[in-house]
Amino acid sequence: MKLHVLYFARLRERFGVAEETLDFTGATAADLISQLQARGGVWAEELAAGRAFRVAVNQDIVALDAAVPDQAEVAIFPPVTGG
Amino acid sequence: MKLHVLYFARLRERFGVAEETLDFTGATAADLISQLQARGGVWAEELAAGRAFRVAVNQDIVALDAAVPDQAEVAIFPPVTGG
Amino acid sequence: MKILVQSEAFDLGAEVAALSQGRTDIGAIASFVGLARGMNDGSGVQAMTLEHYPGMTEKALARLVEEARSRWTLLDVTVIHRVGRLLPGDSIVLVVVVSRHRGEAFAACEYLMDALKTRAPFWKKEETQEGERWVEARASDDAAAARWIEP
Amino acid sequence: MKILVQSEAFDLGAEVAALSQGRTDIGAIASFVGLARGMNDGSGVQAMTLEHYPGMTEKALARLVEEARSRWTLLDVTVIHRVGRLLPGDSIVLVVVVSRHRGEAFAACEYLMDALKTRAPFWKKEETQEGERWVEARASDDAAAARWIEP
Repeated sequence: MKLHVLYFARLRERFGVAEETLDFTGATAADLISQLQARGGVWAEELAAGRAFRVAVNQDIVALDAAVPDQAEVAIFPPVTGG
Repeated sequence: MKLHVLYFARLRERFGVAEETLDFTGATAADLISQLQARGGVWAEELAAGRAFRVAVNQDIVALDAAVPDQAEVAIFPPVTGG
Repeated sequence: MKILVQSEAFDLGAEVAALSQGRTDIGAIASFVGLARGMNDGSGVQAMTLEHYPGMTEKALARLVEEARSRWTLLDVTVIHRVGRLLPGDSIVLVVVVSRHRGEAFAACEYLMDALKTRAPFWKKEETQEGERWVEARASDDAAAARWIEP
Repeated sequence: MKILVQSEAFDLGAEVAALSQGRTDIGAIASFVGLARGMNDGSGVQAMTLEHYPGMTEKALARLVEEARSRWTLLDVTVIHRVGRLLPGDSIVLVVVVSRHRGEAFAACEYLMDALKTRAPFWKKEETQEGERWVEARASDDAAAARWIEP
């Protein structure tokens, strides 16, 4: 299935990508993170276990075991620091 | 000794007096309250034990056992309700 | 520190600007405005009159602000309380606290309102359809103020 | 309920007036303004840029306001958060809560700020003498937000 993936703030800068559409064969947010980690380099580094990042699926922050539906908008970003 | 005594809000209206200068032979705020209660009528009623009123000596709220110095400004008033 | 007791209305925006303009060390501005309501304890209120104890009032408010400044690291505080006759919708009291961090500004602002409600010599008299009545002190205000008493 | 994400400055006095004018049921207005400071974590900050997640931001803020309204009896709420480049002294965020009684207004205003700090998708990047840096999330903000989680 296809996902639209967005990156924000420090992760957007580190990855050098603001958004992309990708093919996804997994089921959960954790599966997507694994797929991105497999790219190696900054991807493996920033998304390693224990690193602080957040995942939103269709604009709701979710836990890593959340299901990711086809055509979902998934965002990956650092802990928020507004206000 | 002489005291300058002020009354506020409901007590001012009930007593029909805003301020007075009086001779005082007691020592504490409780003594002054007793002296005023002895006037009878609304004084005895409003200053009876168990009625809610506050006493300030020289513009600080005090407990009834506080000393009242000569020439003090003493104020007697209901619990406050501003803000 | 600015403490005023006045019959005139105040301007929240102007008071906040006066505290914060030209400074770059303030991270948080917490403010509170209390208003006269048109309904209280089930009766329509046409107007209210605020009486105070001139001389003691300013002194009592200054003491409350000093207490707040000794509890929290604050950059500045403004307290304005109106007296005289007010109509429903009119503002009664303003407290503005500026500090580096929000926790301190919120705590000090709420502390000042709770303390003011129980320890500053103001009294409200309401004009209702049934006549005039002095507002009674509320147990909830005593309870709110008691929260801040350190064990 | 008014929720805005904008680059322009806001006017606290005008926002409070918009919430309260013509009403006589409001007893309490609690407000908070967060400002950009010229010093953070020991470094001079010349400017900051606020990034956000368009689409999710408004949705996340609306959810926080709905949570506040389900916890407390509120009459109205305004939240405005700025994005883009800001200078020290500039305002970043505004929360105004109006209610009948002050306890609810204070609690909801502080709740909204604590929730916004940890759950709304905004990120700050600071320009300092040593270069640019993304602001790290603070454990103190997580702790502040956790206070509101009911057991």
